[in-house]
Amino acid sequence: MIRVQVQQDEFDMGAEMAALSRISGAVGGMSVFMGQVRGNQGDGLESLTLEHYPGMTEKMLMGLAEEAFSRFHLLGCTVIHRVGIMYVGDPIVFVGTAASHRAAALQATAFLIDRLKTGAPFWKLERFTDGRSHWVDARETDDAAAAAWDDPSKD
Amino acid sequence: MIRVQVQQDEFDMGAEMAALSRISGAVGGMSVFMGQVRGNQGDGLESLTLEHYPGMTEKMLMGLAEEAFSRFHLLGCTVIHRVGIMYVGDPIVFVGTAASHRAAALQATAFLIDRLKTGAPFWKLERFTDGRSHWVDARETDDAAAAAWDDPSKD
Amino acid sequence: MQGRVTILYFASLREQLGRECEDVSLTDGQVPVQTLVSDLRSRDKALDGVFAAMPRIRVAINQELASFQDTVKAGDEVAFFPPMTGG
Amino acid sequence: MQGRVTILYFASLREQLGRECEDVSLTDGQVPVQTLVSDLRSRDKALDGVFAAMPRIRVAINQELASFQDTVKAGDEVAFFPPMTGG
Repeated sequence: MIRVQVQQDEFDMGAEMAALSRISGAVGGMSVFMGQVRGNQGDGLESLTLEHYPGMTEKMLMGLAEEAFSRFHLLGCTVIHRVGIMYVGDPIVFVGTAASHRAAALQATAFLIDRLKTGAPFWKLERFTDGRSHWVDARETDDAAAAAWDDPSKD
Repeated sequence: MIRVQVQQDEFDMGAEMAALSRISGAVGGMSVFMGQVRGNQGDGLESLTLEHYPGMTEKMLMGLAEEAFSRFHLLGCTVIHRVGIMYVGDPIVFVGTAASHRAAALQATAFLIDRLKTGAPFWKLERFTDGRSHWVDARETDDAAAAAWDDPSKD
Repeated sequence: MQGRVTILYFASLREQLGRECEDVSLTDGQVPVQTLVSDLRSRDKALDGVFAAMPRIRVAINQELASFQDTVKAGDEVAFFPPMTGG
Repeated sequence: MQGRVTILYFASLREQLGRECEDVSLTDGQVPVQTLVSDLRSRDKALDGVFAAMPRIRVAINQELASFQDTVKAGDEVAFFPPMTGG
Protein backbone atom coordinates (compact mmCIF):
# COMPACT_ATOMS: atom_id res chain seq x y z
CA MET A 1 0.00 0.00 0.00
CA ILE A 2 1.58 3.22 -1.20
CA ARG A 3 0.02 6.62 -0.58
CA VAL A 4 1.55 9.75 -2.13
CA GLN A 5 -0.05 13.12 -1.67
CA VAL A 6 0.87 16.72 -2.56
CA GLN A 7 -1.44 19.18 -0.86
CA GLN A 8 -1.81 22.68 0.58
CA ASP A 9 -3.60 21.57 3.74
CA GLU A 10 -2.00 20.33 6.92
CA PHE A 11 -1.86 16.57 7.43
CA ASP A 12 -3.03 14.61 10.47
CA MET A 13 0.04 12.71 11.73
CA GLY A 14 -1.93 10.56 14.15
CA ALA A 15 -4.41 9.47 11.48
CA GLU A 16 -1.63 8.75 8.97
CA MET A 17 0.27 6.64 11.52
CA ALA A 18 -2.86 4.78 12.59
CA ALA A 19 -3.67 3.96 8.94
CA LEU A 20 -0.13 2.65 8.35
CA SER A 21 -0.14 0.56 11.52
CA ARG A 22 -3.35 -1.21 10.40
CA ILE A 23 -2.24 -1.94 6.84
CA SER A 24 -1.46 -5.57 7.69
CA GLY A 25 -1.35 -7.81 10.72
CA ALA A 26 2.26 -8.53 9.72
CA VAL A 27 3.37 -4.99 10.61
CA GLY A 28 5.90 -5.14 13.46
CA GLY A 29 7.39 -1.66 13.19
CA MET A 30 6.58 1.75 11.78
CA SER A 31 8.88 4.65 11.25
CA VAL A 32 7.94 8.26 10.61
CA PHE A 33 9.79 11.43 9.72
CA MET A 34 8.06 14.79 9.88
CA GLY A 35 9.77 17.99 8.72
CA GLN A 36 8.55 21.42 9.75
CA VAL A 37 9.51 25.08 9.24
CA ARG A 38 12.46 25.70 11.60
CA GLY A 39 12.56 29.07 13.36
CA ASN A 40 14.56 30.48 16.27
CA GLN A 41 17.71 30.69 14.14
CA GLY A 42 18.12 34.44 14.74
CA ASP A 43 17.53 35.26 11.08
CA GLY A 44 13.94 36.47 11.45
CA LEU A 45 12.46 33.78 9.22
CA GLU A 46 8.71 34.22 8.97
CA SER A 47 7.53 31.81 6.30
CA LEU A 48 8.48 29.37 3.58
CA THR A 49 6.68 29.23 0.26
CA LEU A 50 6.93 25.80 -1.34
CA GLU A 51 6.70 25.82 -5.13
CA HIS A 52 6.51 22.60 -7.11
CA TYR A 53 6.07 21.19 -10.61
CA PRO A 54 2.55 19.76 -10.66
CA GLY A 55 2.43 16.37 -12.33
CA MET A 56 6.15 15.74 -12.18
CA THR A 57 6.15 16.00 -8.38
CA GLU A 58 3.57 13.25 -7.95
CA LYS A 59 5.38 11.03 -10.48
CA MET A 60 8.75 11.40 -8.78
CA LEU A 61 7.36 10.88 -5.28
CA MET A 62 5.55 7.76 -6.49
CA GLY A 63 8.77 6.51 -8.09
CA LEU A 64 10.68 7.06 -4.83
CA ALA A 65 7.95 5.36 -2.79
CA GLU A 66 7.91 2.36 -5.14
CA GLU A 67 11.70 2.09 -4.95
CA ALA A 68 11.60 2.17 -1.13
CA PHE A 69 8.71 -0.32 -1.08
CA SER A 70 10.58 -3.01 -2.96
CA ARG A 71 14.10 -2.24 -1.72
CA PHE A 72 13.12 -2.42 1.97
CA HIS A 73 10.26 -4.97 1.67
CA LEU A 74 7.72 -2.56 3.08
CA LEU A 75 4.10 -3.32 3.90
CA GLY A 76 3.05 0.32 3.74
CA CYS A 77 4.50 3.65 2.70
CA THR A 78 3.00 7.16 2.92
CA VAL A 79 4.58 10.35 1.59
CA ILE A 80 2.77 13.68 2.01
CA HIS A 81 4.38 16.96 0.95
CA ARG A 82 2.73 20.31 1.41
CA VAL A 83 2.99 23.22 -1.06
CA GLY A 84 2.12 26.89 -0.66
CA ILE A 85 2.94 29.18 2.26
CA MET A 86 3.92 27.78 5.67
CA TYR A 87 4.94 29.62 8.83
CA VAL A 88 7.52 28.78 11.50
CA GLY A 89 6.45 25.58 13.27
CA ASP A 90 4.15 24.44 10.46
CA PRO A 91 4.55 20.89 9.11
CA ILE A 92 6.01 20.53 5.59
CA VAL A 93 6.53 16.85 4.92
CA PHE A 94 5.46 13.48 6.32
CA VAL A 95 7.17 10.19 5.47
CA GLY A 96 5.86 7.03 7.09
CA THR A 97 6.78 3.39 6.50
CA ALA A 98 5.52 0.10 7.94
CA ALA A 99 7.38 -3.20 7.78
CA SER A 100 7.63 -6.53 9.54
CA HIS A 101 10.94 -5.57 11.12
CA ARG A 102 12.20 -2.32 12.58
CA ALA A 103 15.42 -1.98 10.57
CA ALA A 104 13.53 -2.00 7.27
CA ALA A 105 11.11 0.70 8.42
CA LEU A 106 13.85 2.91 9.87
CA GLN A 107 16.07 2.63 6.79
CA ALA A 108 13.22 3.17 4.35
CA THR A 109 12.19 6.39 6.08
CA ALA A 110 15.75 7.74 6.04
CA PHE A 111 16.09 6.73 2.37
CA LEU A 112 12.85 8.48 1.42
CA ILE A 113 13.55 11.79 3.13
CA ASP A 114 17.17 11.87 1.92
CA ARG A 115 16.15 11.19 -1.68
CA LEU A 116 13.10 13.45 -1.58
CA LYS A 117 15.19 16.49 -0.57
CA THR A 118 17.07 16.59 -3.85
CA GLY A 119 15.06 14.28 -6.10
CA ALA A 120 11.58 15.78 -6.24
CA PRO A 121 10.75 19.12 -7.91
CA PHE A 122 10.15 21.33 -4.87
CA TRP A 123 11.71 24.74 -4.25
CA LYS A 124 11.63 26.82 -1.09
CA LEU A 125 11.33 30.61 -0.93
CA GLU A 126 12.18 32.03 2.50
CA ARG A 127 10.53 35.27 3.65
CA PHE A 128 11.85 37.23 6.63
CA THR A 129 10.17 39.63 9.06
CA ASP A 130 12.10 42.59 7.58
CA GLY A 131 10.59 41.97 4.14
CA ARG A 132 13.61 40.25 2.56
CA SER A 133 13.07 37.00 0.69
CA HIS A 134 15.33 34.53 -1.03
CA TRP A 135 15.30 31.11 -2.63
CA VAL A 136 16.92 28.39 -0.51
CA ASP A 137 20.13 27.11 -2.08
CA ALA A 138 20.58 23.39 -2.58
CA ARG A 139 23.05 22.03 -0.03
CA GLU A 140 25.91 19.72 -0.94
CA THR A 141 25.30 17.72 2.24
CA ASP A 142 21.82 16.91 0.93
CA ASP A 143 23.25 15.72 -2.38
CA ALA A 144 25.73 13.56 -0.49
CA ALA A 145 23.00 12.08 1.74
CA ALA A 146 20.88 11.21 -1.30
CA ALA A 147 23.83 9.74 -3.19
CA ALA A 148 24.88 7.59 -0.23
CA TRP A 149 21.82 5.40 -0.86
CA ASP A 150 23.29 4.46 -4.25
CA ASP A 151 25.71 2.30 -2.24
CA PRO A 152 23.81 -0.93 -1.56
CA SER A 153 25.99 -1.73 1.48
CA LYS A 154 23.71 0.64 3.42
CA ASP A 155 20.85 -1.89 3.36
CA MET B 1 12.64 17.91 27.25
CA ILE B 2 12.75 14.20 27.99
CA ARG B 3 9.63 12.16 28.66
CA VAL B 4 9.90 8.51 29.70
CA GLN B 5 6.83 6.48 30.51
CA VAL B 6 6.14 2.82 31.35
CA GLN B 7 2.42 2.10 31.28
CA GLN B 8 -0.27 -0.50 30.67
CA ASP B 9 -2.52 1.79 28.63
CA GLU B 10 -2.24 2.49 24.92
CA PHE B 11 -0.50 5.70 23.92
CA ASP B 12 -1.80 8.38 21.55
CA MET B 13 0.77 8.65 18.75
CA GLY B 14 -0.72 11.80 17.28
CA ALA B 15 -0.71 13.60 20.63
CA GLU B 16 2.85 12.48 21.40
CA MET B 17 4.07 13.68 17.99
CA ALA B 18 2.24 16.99 18.29
CA ALA B 19 3.79 17.60 21.73
CA LEU B 20 7.29 16.87 20.39
CA SER B 21 6.82 19.09 17.35
CA ARG B 22 5.90 22.06 19.58
CA ILE B 23 8.76 21.65 22.07
CA SER B 24 10.74 24.48 20.45
CA GLY B 25 10.50 26.77 17.44
CA ALA B 26 13.96 25.44 16.54
CA VAL B 27 12.58 21.97 15.71
CA GLY B 28 13.13 21.22 12.03
CA GLY B 29 12.61 17.46 12.03
CA MET B 30 11.00 14.76 14.09
CA SER B 31 11.45 11.05 13.88
CA VAL B 32 9.26 8.35 15.39
CA PHE B 33 9.45 4.61 15.71
CA MET B 34 6.44 2.59 16.84
CA GLY B 35 6.63 -1.14 17.49
CA GLN B 36 3.56 -3.34 17.64
CA VAL B 37 2.66 -7.01 18.11
CA ARG B 38 3.37 -8.68 14.76
CA GLY B 39 0.93 -11.37 13.64
CA ASN B 40 0.30 -13.20 10.33
CA GLN B 41 3.49 -15.23 10.74
CA GLY B 42 1.62 -18.53 10.51
CA ASP B 43 2.52 -19.47 14.08
CA GLY B 44 -0.87 -18.65 15.62
CA LEU B 45 0.46 -15.92 17.90
CA GLU B 46 -2.38 -14.47 19.96
CA SER B 47 -0.75 -12.18 22.52
CA LEU B 48 2.45 -10.95 24.11
CA THR B 49 2.76 -10.38 27.82
CA LEU B 50 5.42 -7.81 28.62
CA GLU B 51 7.03 -8.25 32.04
CA HIS B 52 9.44 -5.66 33.42
CA TYR B 53 11.47 -4.75 36.49
CA PRO B 54 9.66 -1.76 37.99
CA GLY B 55 12.04 0.96 39.07
CA MET B 56 15.01 -0.34 37.09
CA THR B 57 13.07 -0.03 33.81
CA GLU B 58 12.37 3.67 34.27
CA LYS B 59 15.99 4.33 35.33
CA MET B 60 17.45 2.57 32.31
CA LEU B 61 15.04 4.18 29.85
CA MET B 62 15.85 7.59 31.33
CA GLY B 63 19.57 6.84 31.02
CA LEU B 64 19.15 5.87 27.35
CA ALA B 65 17.05 8.97 26.64
CA GLU B 66 19.63 11.23 28.29
CA GLU B 67 22.43 9.60 26.29
CA ALA B 68 20.49 10.11 23.03
CA PHE B 69 19.63 13.68 24.00
CA SER B 70 23.22 14.80 24.40
CA ARG B 71 24.81 12.56 21.76
CA PHE B 72 22.43 13.72 18.99
CA HIS B 73 21.78 17.28 20.27
CA LEU B 74 18.07 16.68 20.56
CA LEU B 75 15.43 19.24 21.45
CA GLY B 76 12.92 16.64 22.58
CA CYS B 77 12.81 12.92 23.26
CA THR B 78 9.86 10.70 24.26
CA VAL B 79 10.04 7.00 25.11
CA ILE B 80 6.87 5.11 26.04
CA HIS B 81 6.90 1.36 26.65
CA ARG B 82 3.82 -0.64 27.50
CA VAL B 83 3.71 -3.58 29.90
CA GLY B 84 1.05 -6.24 30.47
CA ILE B 85 -0.88 -8.20 27.85
CA MET B 86 -1.07 -7.02 24.22
CA TYR B 87 -2.75 -8.68 21.24
CA VAL B 88 -1.72 -8.88 17.56
CA GLY B 89 -1.72 -5.35 16.12
CA ASP B 90 -1.49 -3.62 19.49
CA PRO B 91 1.21 -0.97 19.99
CA ILE B 92 4.11 -1.88 22.32
CA VAL B 93 6.64 0.93 22.18
CA PHE B 94 6.88 4.53 20.98
CA VAL B 95 10.17 6.37 20.48
CA GLY B 96 10.03 9.97 19.27
CA THR B 97 12.80 12.53 18.84
CA ALA B 98 12.85 16.17 17.74
CA ALA B 99 15.94 18.05 16.54
CA SER B 100 16.94 21.02 14.42
CA HIS B 101 18.13 18.75 11.61
CA ARG B 102 16.72 15.55 10.18
CA ALA B 103 19.83 13.36 10.46
CA ALA B 104 20.04 13.87 14.24
CA ALA B 105 16.39 12.94 14.75
CA LEU B 106 16.58 9.88 12.48
CA GLN B 107 19.78 8.58 14.07
CA ALA B 108 18.60 9.21 17.63
CA THR B 109 15.42 7.21 17.05
CA ALA B 110 17.35 4.27 15.58
CA PHE B 111 19.84 4.46 18.49
CA LEU B 112 17.06 4.44 21.08
CA ILE B 113 15.11 1.50 19.70
CA ASP B 114 18.27 -0.55 19.05
CA ARG B 115 19.55 0.04 22.58
CA LEU B 116 16.16 -0.35 24.25
CA LYS B 117 15.70 -3.85 22.78
CA THR B 118 18.55 -5.34 24.77
CA GLY B 119 19.30 -2.67 27.37
CA ALA B 120 16.10 -2.23 29.37
CA PRO B 121 14.62 -4.92 31.64
CA PHE B 122 11.63 -6.08 29.60
CA TRP B 123 10.77 -9.68 28.76
CA LYS B 124 8.19 -10.99 26.33
CA LEU B 125 6.01 -14.05 26.83
CA GLU B 126 4.28 -15.23 23.65
CA ARG B 127 0.93 -17.01 23.88
CA PHE B 128 -0.50 -18.93 20.92
CA THR B 129 -4.06 -19.80 19.92
CA ASP B 130 -3.45 -23.51 20.68
CA GLY B 131 -2.61 -22.70 24.31
CA ARG B 132 1.18 -22.95 24.03
CA SER B 133 3.29 -20.15 25.47
CA HIS B 134 6.99 -19.42 25.56
CA TRP B 135 9.42 -16.69 26.51
CA VAL B 136 10.96 -14.91 23.55
CA ASP B 137 14.68 -15.62 23.20
CA ALA B 138 17.10 -12.74 22.93
CA ARG B 139 18.38 -12.44 19.36
CA GLU B 140 22.03 -12.04 18.48
CA THR B 141 21.09 -9.58 15.73
CA ASP B 142 19.58 -7.32 18.40
CA ASP B 143 22.78 -7.48 20.46
CA ALA B 144 24.78 -6.60 17.34
CA ALA B 145 22.48 -3.67 16.49
CA ALA B 146 22.81 -2.28 20.02
CA ALA B 147 26.58 -2.77 20.07
CA ALA B 148 27.02 -1.05 16.70
CA TRP B 149 26.18 2.27 18.41
CA ASP B 150 29.32 1.86 20.55
CA ASP B 151 31.21 2.81 17.37
CA PRO B 152 31.11 6.61 17.26
CA SER B 153 31.71 6.62 13.47
CA LYS B 154 27.94 6.02 13.16
CA ASP B 155 27.18 9.61 14.22
CA MET C 1 1.73 21.49 -31.72
CA GLN C 2 3.66 20.29 -34.79
CA GLY C 3 7.19 21.71 -34.57
CA ARG C 4 6.59 23.40 -31.23
CA VAL C 5 7.59 22.66 -27.62
CA THR C 6 6.24 24.00 -24.36
CA ILE C 7 8.90 25.40 -22.03
CA LEU C 8 8.32 25.80 -18.28
CA TYR C 9 10.42 27.74 -15.76
CA PHE C 10 10.30 27.25 -11.99
CA ALA C 11 11.38 28.98 -8.77
CA SER C 12 14.19 31.57 -9.05
CA LEU C 13 14.41 30.96 -12.80
CA ARG C 14 10.71 31.76 -13.27
CA GLU C 15 11.03 34.78 -10.99
CA GLN C 16 14.05 36.27 -12.76
CA LEU C 17 12.60 35.70 -16.23
CA GLY C 18 9.25 37.12 -15.22
CA ARG C 19 7.36 34.31 -16.95
CA GLU C 20 6.51 30.72 -16.16
CA CYS C 21 6.06 29.25 -19.61
CA GLU C 22 6.31 29.86 -23.33
CA ASP C 23 5.83 28.01 -26.60
CA VAL C 24 8.75 27.94 -29.03
CA SER C 25 9.17 26.39 -32.46
CA LEU C 26 12.02 23.96 -33.04
CA THR C 27 14.53 24.84 -35.74
CA ASP C 28 14.76 21.14 -36.63
CA GLY C 29 12.49 18.15 -36.07
CA GLN C 30 14.45 17.17 -32.98
CA VAL C 31 17.36 18.83 -31.22
CA PRO C 32 19.47 18.28 -28.12
CA VAL C 33 18.46 20.35 -25.08
CA GLN C 34 21.69 22.31 -25.38
CA THR C 35 20.80 23.41 -28.92
CA LEU C 36 17.35 24.49 -27.77
CA VAL C 37 18.99 26.49 -24.94
CA SER C 38 21.44 28.15 -27.36
CA ASP C 39 18.55 29.17 -29.61
CA LEU C 40 16.59 30.59 -26.64
CA ARG C 41 19.64 32.51 -25.37
CA SER C 42 20.43 34.00 -28.79
CA ARG C 43 16.85 35.27 -29.14
CA ASP C 44 16.36 36.62 -25.63
CA LYS C 45 18.96 38.78 -23.84
CA ALA C 46 17.20 38.50 -20.46
CA LEU C 47 17.09 34.72 -20.66
CA ASP C 48 20.74 34.67 -21.74
CA GLY C 49 21.67 36.66 -18.63
CA VAL C 50 19.70 34.38 -16.30
CA PHE C 51 21.20 31.20 -17.76
CA ALA C 52 24.70 32.71 -17.59
CA ALA C 53 24.24 33.61 -13.91
CA MET C 54 22.89 30.18 -12.84
CA PRO C 55 25.41 27.46 -13.57
CA ARG C 56 23.42 24.59 -12.04
CA ILE C 57 20.18 24.71 -14.03
CA ARG C 58 18.42 21.32 -14.32
CA VAL C 59 16.17 20.16 -17.13
CA ALA C 60 13.21 17.79 -17.34
CA ILE C 61 11.64 16.49 -20.55
CA ASN C 62 8.00 15.40 -20.26
CA GLN C 63 8.27 15.48 -16.47
CA GLU C 64 11.33 13.19 -16.30
CA LEU C 65 14.74 14.47 -15.25
CA ALA C 66 16.96 14.72 -18.32
CA SER C 67 20.41 15.88 -19.35
CA PHE C 68 21.40 18.70 -21.73
CA GLN C 69 22.47 16.01 -24.23
CA ASP C 70 18.99 14.46 -24.36
CA THR C 71 16.78 15.09 -27.38
CA VAL C 72 13.74 17.36 -27.51
CA LYS C 73 11.11 16.75 -30.17
CA ALA C 74 7.90 18.43 -31.26
CA GLY C 75 5.14 18.30 -28.65
CA ASP C 76 7.52 17.81 -25.70
CA GLU C 77 7.18 19.66 -22.41
CA VAL C 78 10.62 20.94 -21.38
CA ALA C 79 11.18 22.41 -17.92
CA PHE C 80 14.16 24.35 -16.58
CA PHE C 81 14.71 24.88 -12.86
CA PRO C 82 17.37 25.30 -10.16
CA PRO C 83 18.49 22.34 -7.99
CA MET C 84 15.56 21.02 -5.98
CA THR C 85 15.16 21.84 -2.30
CA GLY C 86 12.22 19.89 -0.96
CA GLY C 87 11.59 18.18 2.34
CA MET D 1 18.19 -5.85 56.94
CA GLN D 2 21.64 -6.22 58.52
CA GLY D 3 23.38 -9.14 56.82
CA ARG D 4 20.51 -9.79 54.44
CA VAL D 5 19.89 -9.16 50.76
CA THR D 6 16.70 -9.19 48.73
CA ILE D 7 16.80 -11.37 45.66
CA LEU D 8 14.42 -10.90 42.72
CA TYR D 9 13.78 -13.24 39.80
CA PHE D 10 12.16 -12.23 36.50
CA ALA D 11 10.56 -13.79 33.43
CA SER D 12 11.42 -17.43 32.66
CA LEU D 13 13.66 -17.55 35.74
CA ARG D 14 10.81 -16.47 38.01
CA GLU D 15 8.45 -18.89 36.29
CA GLN D 16 10.74 -21.90 36.58
CA LEU D 17 11.63 -21.20 40.22
CA GLY D 18 8.01 -20.60 41.10
CA ARG D 19 8.85 -17.49 43.15
CA GLU D 20 9.64 -13.87 42.37
CA CYS D 21 11.69 -12.90 45.40
CA GLU D 22 13.33 -14.07 48.59
CA ASP D 23 15.45 -12.72 51.41
CA VAL D 24 18.77 -14.46 52.12
CA SER D 25 21.47 -13.81 54.68
CA LEU D 26 25.01 -13.25 53.51
CA THR D 27 27.68 -15.65 54.75
CA ASP D 28 30.11 -12.70 54.96
CA GLY D 29 29.68 -8.93 55.15
CA GLN D 30 30.13 -8.66 51.40
CA VAL D 31 30.58 -11.27 48.71
CA PRO D 32 30.91 -11.40 44.94
CA VAL D 33 27.71 -12.23 43.06
CA GLN D 34 29.21 -15.58 42.03
CA THR D 35 29.70 -16.58 45.69
CA LEU D 36 26.10 -15.61 46.45
CA VAL D 37 24.97 -17.74 43.51
CA SER D 38 27.07 -20.70 44.66
CA ASP D 39 25.51 -20.46 48.11
CA LEU D 40 22.00 -20.27 46.67
CA ARG D 41 22.63 -23.24 44.37
CA SER D 42 24.08 -25.40 47.14
CA ARG D 43 21.03 -24.73 49.36
CA ASP D 44 18.33 -25.17 46.72
CA LYS D 45 18.28 -28.04 44.22
CA ALA D 46 15.53 -26.47 42.06
CA LEU D 47 17.45 -23.22 41.78
CA ASP D 48 20.64 -25.15 40.98
CA GLY D 49 18.83 -26.88 38.11
CA VAL D 50 17.45 -23.63 36.73
CA PHE D 51 20.82 -21.84 36.85
CA ALA D 52 22.51 -24.86 35.23
CA ALA D 53 19.97 -24.88 32.39
CA MET D 54 20.22 -21.12 31.65
CA PRO D 55 23.75 -20.16 30.71
CA ARG D 56 23.05 -16.49 29.97
CA ILE D 57 21.56 -15.27 33.25
CA ARG D 58 22.12 -11.55 33.88
CA VAL D 59 22.40 -9.83 37.25
CA ALA D 60 21.54 -6.35 38.51
CA ILE D 61 22.56 -4.91 41.88
CA ASN D 62 20.33 -2.14 43.20
CA GLN D 63 18.69 -1.81 39.78
CA GLU D 64 21.97 -1.34 37.89
CA LEU D 65 23.31 -3.99 35.52
CA ALA D 66 26.27 -5.74 37.17
CA SER D 67 28.67 -8.59 36.59
CA PHE D 68 29.09 -11.82 38.54
CA GLN D 69 32.40 -10.42 39.84
CA ASP D 70 30.72 -7.38 41.44
CA THR D 71 30.23 -7.26 45.18
CA VAL D 72 26.94 -7.69 47.02
CA LYS D 73 26.60 -6.22 50.53
CA ALA D 74 23.94 -6.23 53.21
CA GLY D 75 20.78 -4.35 52.23
CA ASP D 76 21.35 -4.71 48.49
CA GLU D 77 18.63 -5.66 46.03
CA VAL D 78 19.98 -8.32 43.68
CA ALA D 79 18.01 -9.37 40.59
CA PHE D 80 18.58 -12.32 38.26
CA PHE D 81 16.96 -12.53 34.84
CA PRO D 82 17.40 -13.82 31.28
CA PRO D 83 18.66 -11.55 28.47
CA MET D 84 16.26 -8.66 27.94
CA THR D 85 13.80 -8.68 25.03
CA GLY D 86 12.02 -5.33 24.99
CA GLY D 87 10.87 -3.08 22.21
